[in-house]
Order: sequence, then C-alpha cells, then structure tokens
Amino acid sequence: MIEVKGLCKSFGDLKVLKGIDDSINKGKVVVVIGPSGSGKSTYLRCINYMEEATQGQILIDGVDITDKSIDINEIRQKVGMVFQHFNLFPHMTVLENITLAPIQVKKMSEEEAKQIAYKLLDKVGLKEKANEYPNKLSGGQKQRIAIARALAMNPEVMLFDEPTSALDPEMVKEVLEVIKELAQEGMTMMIVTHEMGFAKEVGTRLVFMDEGKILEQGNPKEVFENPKEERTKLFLSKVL
Amino acid sequence: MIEVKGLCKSFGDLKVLKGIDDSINKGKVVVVIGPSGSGKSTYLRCINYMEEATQGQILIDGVDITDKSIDINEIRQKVGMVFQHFNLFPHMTVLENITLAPIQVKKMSEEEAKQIAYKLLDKVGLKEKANEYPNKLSGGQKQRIAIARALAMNPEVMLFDEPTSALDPEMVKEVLEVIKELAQEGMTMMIVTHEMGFAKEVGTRLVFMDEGKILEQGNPKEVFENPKEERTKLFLSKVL
Amino acid sequence: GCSKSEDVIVMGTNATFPPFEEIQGNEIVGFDVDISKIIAEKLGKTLKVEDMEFNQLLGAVASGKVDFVAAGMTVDEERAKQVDFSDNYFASKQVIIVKEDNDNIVEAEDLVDKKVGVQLGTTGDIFVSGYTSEENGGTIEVIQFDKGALAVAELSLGKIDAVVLDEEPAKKIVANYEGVKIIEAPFINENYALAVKKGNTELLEDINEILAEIQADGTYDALCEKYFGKTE
Amino acid sequence: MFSYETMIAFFNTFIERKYYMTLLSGIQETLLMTAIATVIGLIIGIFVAIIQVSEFPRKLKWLEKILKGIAKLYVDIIRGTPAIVQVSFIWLVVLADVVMARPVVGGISFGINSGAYMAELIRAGIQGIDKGQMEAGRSLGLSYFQTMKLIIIPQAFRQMLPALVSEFIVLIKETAVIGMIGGRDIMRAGNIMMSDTGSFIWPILIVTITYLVLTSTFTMIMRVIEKRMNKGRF
Amino acid sequence: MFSYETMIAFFNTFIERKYYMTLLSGIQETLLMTAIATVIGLIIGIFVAIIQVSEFPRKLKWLEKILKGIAKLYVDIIRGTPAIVQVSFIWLVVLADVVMARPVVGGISFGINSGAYMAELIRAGIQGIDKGQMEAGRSLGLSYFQTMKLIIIPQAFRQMLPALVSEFIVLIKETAVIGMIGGRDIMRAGNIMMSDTGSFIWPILIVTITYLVLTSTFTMIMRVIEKRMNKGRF
Ligand SMILES: Nc1ncnc2c1ncn2[C@@H]1O[C@H](COP(=O)(O)OP(=O)(O)OP(=O)(O)O)[C@@H](O)[C@H]1O
Ligand SMILES: Nc1ncnc2c1ncn2[C@@H]1O[C@H](COP(=O)(O)OP(=O)(O)OP(=O)(O)O)[C@@H](O)[C@H]1O
Ligand SMILES: [Mg+2]
Ligand SMILES: [Mg+2]
Repeated sequence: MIEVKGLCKSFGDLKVLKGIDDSINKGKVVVVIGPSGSGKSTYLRCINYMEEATQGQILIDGVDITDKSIDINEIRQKVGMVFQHFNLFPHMTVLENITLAPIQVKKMSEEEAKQIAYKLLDKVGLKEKANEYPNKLSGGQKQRIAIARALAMNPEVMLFDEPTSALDPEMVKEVLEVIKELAQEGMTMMIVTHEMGFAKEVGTRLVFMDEGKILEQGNPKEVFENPKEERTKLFLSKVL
Repeated sequence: MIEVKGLCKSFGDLKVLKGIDDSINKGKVVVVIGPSGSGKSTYLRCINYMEEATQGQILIDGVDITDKSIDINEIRQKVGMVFQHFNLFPHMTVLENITLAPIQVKKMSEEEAKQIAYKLLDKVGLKEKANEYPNKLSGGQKQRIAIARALAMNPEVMLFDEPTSALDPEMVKEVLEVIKELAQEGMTMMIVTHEMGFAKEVGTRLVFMDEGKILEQGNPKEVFENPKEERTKLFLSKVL
Repeated sequence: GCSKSEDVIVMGTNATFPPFEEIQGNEIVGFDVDISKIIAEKLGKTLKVEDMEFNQLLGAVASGKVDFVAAGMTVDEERAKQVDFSDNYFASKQVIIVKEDNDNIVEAEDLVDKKVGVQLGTTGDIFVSGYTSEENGGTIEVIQFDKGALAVAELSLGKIDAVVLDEEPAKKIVANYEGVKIIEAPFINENYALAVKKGNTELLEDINEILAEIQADGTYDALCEKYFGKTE
Repeated sequence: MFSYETMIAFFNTFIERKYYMTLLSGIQETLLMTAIATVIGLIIGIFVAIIQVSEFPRKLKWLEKILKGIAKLYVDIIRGTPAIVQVSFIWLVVLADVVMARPVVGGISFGINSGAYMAELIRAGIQGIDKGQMEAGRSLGLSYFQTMKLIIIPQAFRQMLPALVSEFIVLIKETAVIGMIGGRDIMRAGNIMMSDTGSFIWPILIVTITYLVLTSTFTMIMRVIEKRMNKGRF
Repeated sequence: MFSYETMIAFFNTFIERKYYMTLLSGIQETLLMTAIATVIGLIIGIFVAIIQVSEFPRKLKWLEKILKGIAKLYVDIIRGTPAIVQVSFIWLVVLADVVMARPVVGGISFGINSGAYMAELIRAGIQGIDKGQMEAGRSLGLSYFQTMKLIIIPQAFRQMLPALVSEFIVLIKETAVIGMIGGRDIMRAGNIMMSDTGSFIWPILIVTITYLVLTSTFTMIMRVIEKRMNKGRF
C-alpha cells in the first residue's frame, strides 16, 4: 500500500528525517510515537507531499509520489489528513466543508456530495450540525467534522497528526471512538498520538521515532511492556 | 511618619482595598506579604498617590495627601518608589537616570546632582556603570540603579513593590543586600516581597494582606512561627 | 507671514496665457508683466507677481489678496459686478481651434453637441457654457481646463473636438502643437483691461493715467512690437 | 468676506444658476470615479497580492521571478509618484488615442494607483490567514489556486473589508485632483462656483461639507461592517 | 509620440529654454514645502496626540473636554476632506489677506493636513511606551507634562522615526497638487514643459523619474534609520 524507502528531509541545514524505511499494508493501523521534535509530523506530511522529500522514495500503490511528473493533487485524493488544530474552513458550514473537495476536485454533483456528507455526518454522530458554522462547535465536534471531511474524498489511507492533543480531556474520547470505528472497518491509517492506551488498543503496529529515525517498532503491547532500546524505555517511562 | 486611616480603593465595581488602618513609624521596615491579587501593590501605590484613594486618609508627616489641594509632586519627593520591572529610562544613561529628577524637580545644579549620583552609585556598587545605557545592565544591576535613582531625591520613605521578583535567582542577593544596608541606616521602608527569609531578617513588622484587608501583623519571626489566622497559615505553608 | 508692506504692489495673474504671461525658466514674463512693471515703477513701488488659477483671480482681487489683476482679462458685465475695470488696453477676440483636417467646424453654431475645451473662467468658457443654438436650441458640451494649453493638448490627441481661446495665446499655443489650426472665422470681439478691487478708485485712476501715458509716449507700441510683432 | 450680504448674494446666485445641479453632478462624478477605481484597484490588488505571496512549482520558477519583478516594479512606481502624475500619464500618454468618458478614465487611473495600496492590504490579509487553512485545502486535493480562491481569499477578504472601505474613503478624497485634467467632480464644482461668483468662502465651505458628509457616511458604513464582522458567523 | 525626432526636439527645447532650471526650482519648492509641512505637522501632531492621551486632573476636566473636542473636530475634518480642498481653503480664505511665499503657504497648509495623520502615529507611539515609564517619572516627582516631554516623547519619537520619514515621503507626493493653486513644484514644472512644447511623454517621464528619485532616496534613508534603530543604544 505505502512503501517508504530511505526517506530524508532537511529544512535548510536542519536534518529532520534521516532515512526512514517502512511499509504500511492495507487495513493496518500504524501508531507513531516519539519525543517532540523527533520528526513525526514531518514524516506524515511527506507522505501526502505537504513537504517535499529531500531524498528517498515514497510509493503509494506502487506509484512513486516523489517523482516530479506526478500530479500531486491526484495522490492527495488517495490520502486523507486530519490535523491537530482541525483546520475547518470557518467561512463555510459543516456541510460545505465536507462537500467542497468532492465537488471541486472530484467534480461530483452537489446532490451526490451532500448525500455522502450526510452519511458521514451520521457516522461521526453530528447529523444535526450540518448547517452550523464551525465556530458553533466544540473542539471534539470540530475534529469529528474534520475526519468526515477527509473521508468524503474516499481516501485509501488516513493520516492523523495528534488528532486529540488540542482537545479538552472530556472530548478526547468521542474523537478516538470515531477513529477506532474506522480501524474496525479496515481503513489503512497512520496515527501520531500521545494517547498510549488508545495506541495499544487500535494499533496493529507501533513505531517509535527519535531524532528523525525509526528506533523501534512492533506490536504495541509488546513494545510498551518490553521496550528494547534505552531511549524507548526513557520515553515510555515519562508518558505512560 | 505615615498614617493610614480607613483606606479604601475600588476600580469601578471591583473593591480592591476594603479599609486599611496602619501607621508606619520613622526608621521602621514594614514587610507586606499576601496572596496574588490581595491588593498589596494597590496599597503601596495609594501611598505615593499613583492611585487615588476612593475613601479614607493617608497622612505623611501629618499632611493628608488625599486632600485635593495638596501638590502631589511635592509629596512624591518625600516618597521614593522601586518597581518590580525597574522602569529605568532606556534612552538615558545611568547617570542621567539618576540626576534627572534632582535637576528637573529639585532644580539642583547638574554639578551637584552628579556628585550625589556618584555617591549613590558607589553605595549600590555600580560606579563604573555611570555612562552605560540600561540595556547594557543585568536585571540586578538595573534594580540597584533604580534604587539609587529613587534615593537621589532624598526621600523620607522608600516603597518597594516586589523588587526582586523579576530577577534571575542569582541576582536577587545583590539587590537585597542594598535594601538591607538601607534598613541598617535607618531608612523608613515598606516592602512587598515573596522573599520570606529576607522579610524575617530585615522586617521590623510583617503585614499579611488578604482580599484588600490587613488580616494579621506582628513581628516577622513570630508571625512566621505562630500565625494566628487560618489563611495566614495556609499562605505560609505554600511559600515557606 | 508678512502683511503687505506699503512699497509693494501685488499683481495677480495666471501664467499660462502666452504671450501676455507665461513662465520661462523661473520667471513670469509677458506683455501684462511688462505693463504692470511700468505701472509699479511709475507708482514708485516694487511689483510682486502672484501666479494663480485664472478662475481665482477675481476673488483674489476682491478679497485684497492682490492689488490688481493683469491677466489678459476680458471686460465683462458679470465680472464688472465683482471688480472695477480700468480702461481697455488691448483689443482681442476669441478664436476656435480645431484639428487641421477638420472642415466641419467653421463657426460657433457648428460647436453645438461637440466637445469643446476652454480655460475655466475665461471669456471663452463663459461664452461656450452659455451658448444655445438659435436653430435647434442645442448646447455645447464644455470641458473646462485649468490651462488653455492642456485643452489644445487634448484636441491634438483627438479627445475633444475644438477649443475656444483668446486669440493671442491661441496663436502661441497652436504653434507648439502639430495638427491643429485656428479658424479665421470672426468670433466675439473683446477688450482686455486691468481689474482692481471694487471701490478702489485711487488705484484705478492711477492705472488709467499710466495706461494713457504709455500709449501716448510710444512705450505701448514698443511692447506690442516685442510681443505680437505688430502695432495696433 | 463673511458678511451677511455676500452670503445672501452667493446663495441667490447658487439657486439662480442651478449650482446645486453642478454640485450634484460633481458628487455623481466623484462617486462614479471612486467606485470604478475601487473595483479596478481591487482586481489589480488581488492579482498583485497573489503574485507576491505565491510559491510557484519548481518548473515555473522563471515565471514567478518575472511576475514578482513586474509586481514589484508596479508597486514601487505607484507608491513612489504622486497620483496626479499617474493620472496625467495615463490620460495623456497611455490612453492618448482613446476617447473615453472622463470619469471612466479617472476611475481607471485611480484604480491603477489604488491597486498598489490594496495589494499591500490584501497581502497582509492573506498572510494573516492561518497556514493550516492552506494545508487543509491542499490535503483535500484542491490545487494552490483553488485553495486561494475558495478558502484563503474569501476569509482574507472578510477581514480586510473595513480596510477596503477605508481605501474607498481615501479614494473619494484623492480623486479631488481630477479637475486638473478637466474632470468635473465635487472639487471642480466648487471651482466653477468660485470662478463665476468671485466668492471663495461659500463654495469652499459647500465643497468641504459635501466631502465630509460623503466620507463620514462611508466611515459609518465601515463601522457597521466592522461590528457585524466582530459578531459575525465566524 | 515616442519617436526619436520628437525626443530630440524636446530635449533641445529643454536645454534652450533652461527647463532644467524650472525643474530644479520645482524640486526646491517641493522639498521646501514638504520640509515646512513636516515640521508644522509634527508640532501639531505632538500637541494633538498629547491632548488625546492626556488625563487632566479633576479640576481641569472641563478643559480636557474642550481640548479633546477641538482635537477630534480637527482630526475628523482633515481626515474627511481632500488635501486640495484644505489647501484652497487656507490659501483663499484663511490666509486671504496675507502675502506670503507660496511654498510657505503650501507648507503651512500641508502641515495642517499632515498634523492629523501624524497625531495618529504619535498617539500610537506614545501608547506603545510601557506604562511603567510614566509611573517611574511621576513617582520621582516629575509632573505629567515633564514626564511626557522628557521621558515618553523622546522614546516614542525614536520608535516612530521610520513612520515619520514615511509621512515625509507621503508629503512629497501629496504636495504635487499645489500647482492647482499656482504653486510651482515639480509637477507644475512638468506642466509648464508640456504647455510650452506640446510634448507630453517627455515632461511626464522627467517628472515621474524626479519623484521616484526623491521618494526612493528618502525610503533608503528610512531603511538606514530603521536599521540603526534596531541595533541602537536601547
Ligand atoms: N517548515 C519547517 N521549517 C523548518 N524547520 C521545521 C519545519 N517544520 C518542522 N521543522 C523542524 O523539524 C523538526 C521536527 O519537527 P516535527 O514537527 O516533525 O516534530 P514532531 O515529532 O512532530 O514534534 P511534536 O511532537 O512537537 O509535534 C523540529 O525541530 C522542527 O523545528
Ligand atoms: N488599574 C487597575 N484597574 C482595574 N483593576 C486593577 C487595577 N490595578 C489592580 N487591579 C486589580 O486589583 C486587584 C489587586 O491588585 P494588586 O496588584 O494590588 O494585587 P497584588 O496583591 O499586588 O498582587 P500580586 O502579588 O499579583 O502583585 C487585582 O484583582 C487586580 O486585578
Ligand atoms: Mg508534530
Ligand atoms: Mg503586586
């Protein structure tokens, strides 16, 4: 599904990713953890080309997206992304947020796009908010709408960058529930998170990053109980 | 020296001081402590008329400064004030900072003002900084200059509002030393501080304020060891 | 600021009216300036020239900002209500300027429904703005410029159809532009005079006297020769 | 000059010669010019601002350079010269061979002038929008220009609306120099009255009050818009 | 119009009739006017700004109200009307009976105009100075106005310097309308050349370039000042 080969990324002189190799199979849920600044966000952003890789290859369904001749907007349709700060479009209603890309990018009819939107709103439990503006929603509701918005493009992979860390504690659960449900339905996902309990529960594989590299990986439960690397131990001792 | 009778101060609807009675005798050092927002700064600022009292009287050497016909600039010459954030004049050298008020307000000759300034700079141990601009000084040095600046007007009382709380820990001592020396020379002083050790050492009397009132007072050592009020105990348990 | 001192006399003009007045280098020169200099000299005063928009001249003399106006100003009833005019010192007429290849406009009546440029507040402006055709009651579309030259400029660009200006400045200006010509058709005849504040008879009489003097002693003819290359 | 008689005399003439019509058509011309200028300025401003903030794909870097160079030249020249010079230039040189209604030419000229200033406002507005908005748009598969058009500009625009109305007010005032090329705006209406009556104070007072009424009306509109914005839907 | 011959013809006339002198004295007049306007604007601006930010002692509240009212009226009228209307008003009405060099009148008029805009800059500058500075000054026994003069204004002034230079640049451009009341600035020099030669493009180009050189020179000066400020003594 996704194959990452020798991925490097620098910002000017700062080397942020220093050679990442990984492959994510269809239907798997990869949870990425690691200290702040270790490059987790950058890794995710390279995968949907929000950042241009400095070196290495990223193949999605066998297509190398680092190839200059690729139409990046097509790739992005396959890869949904959910951000820490939701990034809903404040000047559009919930419904417009969700239908925008299907109509503009997929050239779907408004009718069809709305149908899909309502289905997704039902899924995230916010059908009654269709005509609200984002500023009327709570953080948890916003994030669920953001997930629905990404799903509306019917992506093959979903990337989550700390989807719950900007939320008040009482709203974390409702968002995690939605993601969990997606996992159960077999969506391929990469999730950067600090919610270790959640990581253990939904992750089919855990990736621990440090200083731009994957330092350790494996079954989440095993890594949590038996970290091999010193750094992993240190990190887990702080966050668990 | 200073007599405070039924001092009240409101900002709009907010009652900050709710009736303070106290008298500070010549040569005494009153240390004011209390939780944040209890009105300590406001109390001090009323004494040199930075804030106008809503009700009550403040007599300095028998003169009621709340009387509207009083020339406030004359009163202020008797009362020096040192602020948490130093408030040195950044566009003037250290020497100019110190000589400004004597020349402008006391109409002293520049010569004379400079002589006094050098004496005071010697006292605070910063003679060699006379021609520097404030931005070249450390926090502790700035505060010592601020003290010298206030002393240059030869005040009868000195007010200190948390003079060390904006300082890096390693600079607190040099400022406290200067204040201690002033105390030994018999300067009348009111000091708001969170430095309990210092309070114990130099304070002739400790005043504990809470919610705009003086809740408890007495010899610093006694109050620290044997607070009578529950609130005082609670406060001291947190800060000691 | 200095208030007017006794030995200075201020002449108001609009230095865009060659050869009566124009700016050359840094100086305002011209027929009116020379006459004014003579007047000042004979009155034993120094001349100060104030250059302003033509349309502000009447107000300026009425308010005392200037002592008199010498600006190739045509004597006119309306104006005479606001200022006192001296004796006439120059006979002029209004002319129509058109593009060289324009044979359709030959007299005032032909200007109806055309875009016609004038200098704001001049006789030409007053005439054209108030013009109503005898035949069909049509009027002229007037565009009022601060400077006659700018009107001719726009004519040469084809932005307007004709310009109505005083004859002498029209000759000077037309010489600077390619492709425009003056129509020799007879048009309003008029007289230029100097203007003083209403009721300032003292100055008015002095001016009239001096004007008569220079006409008698040949100074005036010499000036005409210098500026117009002809004698009246 | 302030005397009762001169006032009566002036206002008699004012009625008699229908100067109110002159004034009215002056107001019309001023507003028409200002409206045209605002629209043109806005269009130019949006284009220039987008050019200024855009990062072109690598293949088109040369185009980016050229466009950015032109934008910079345009902004520098406009901001470095008086509006009246620009208007004269456009009227007498650029549009020399074009016959066009004067308010339209004025509107175009002032629009070209205003574009440089609006570009600055719009650029600041665009850069004030959270970067996350662009990222969210792109991550959904929208192109850079789609995201700009559908997501960034509408938001930036709402935030800038008060500043743009204020630019409109500036234009009402700036256009007062159009008389220099024969325009017949409010200021010119005053000039005509001055020239005909020889009275300065009353025409100037009328002109002053007219401008004040116009600008304060639009200032009020701006305040209302600002208030609406503050408690707006987002 | 752009042809080689007309260019040669124009520049021959340029030399022959000493238009460079006209231009030079135009530059002089523009700069003189701008300088006078800046000084006057600065003085007015400081006064108005102080009135706007001051809190008078209780006894003088009535005076505060009057002064603040006047300041507001002044600012509103100036910001609500075109500069050219103000200049005309001052020249033709206020200073009607005064004989004064035109650049001086222009300078005064534009100074009065600029004062309202500078007041805004200065007010912002003053309010940008830490409140502690006023408190420190007052606590030493300095009066409100002593503290303003010796402590607040000098600091505010340094911070505002770039903005004030930029206002100077704005004035260089704004004064280009002085030709409308007979001034002989750069723009008017261009007009004279146009009238005399019948050529538009060359005079306008010369005028444009002259303004560009002036404004960019002062922009450069502003940049230098800004840099100095940033690594300045405080
Ligand atoms: N656009 C950028 N330009 C320059 N440096 C950047 C950029 N984006 C990220 N970095 C740097 O790259 C490093 C890794 O950043 P990244 O956001 O990927 O870390 P992270 O693991 O997601 O951390 P966190 O848990 O705090 O989100 C950091 O040092 C960051 O400062
Ligand atoms: N100028 C003012 N306007 C309105 N409220 C004020 C003002 N100054 C102080 N207050 C309020 O008065 C109360 C007391 O403030 P004050 O600064 O005297 O407390 P404090 O005891 O000095 O606290 P801290 O230890 O945090 O300095 C606070 O609630 C504060 O918000
Ligand atoms: Mg991150
Ligand atoms: Mg305090």
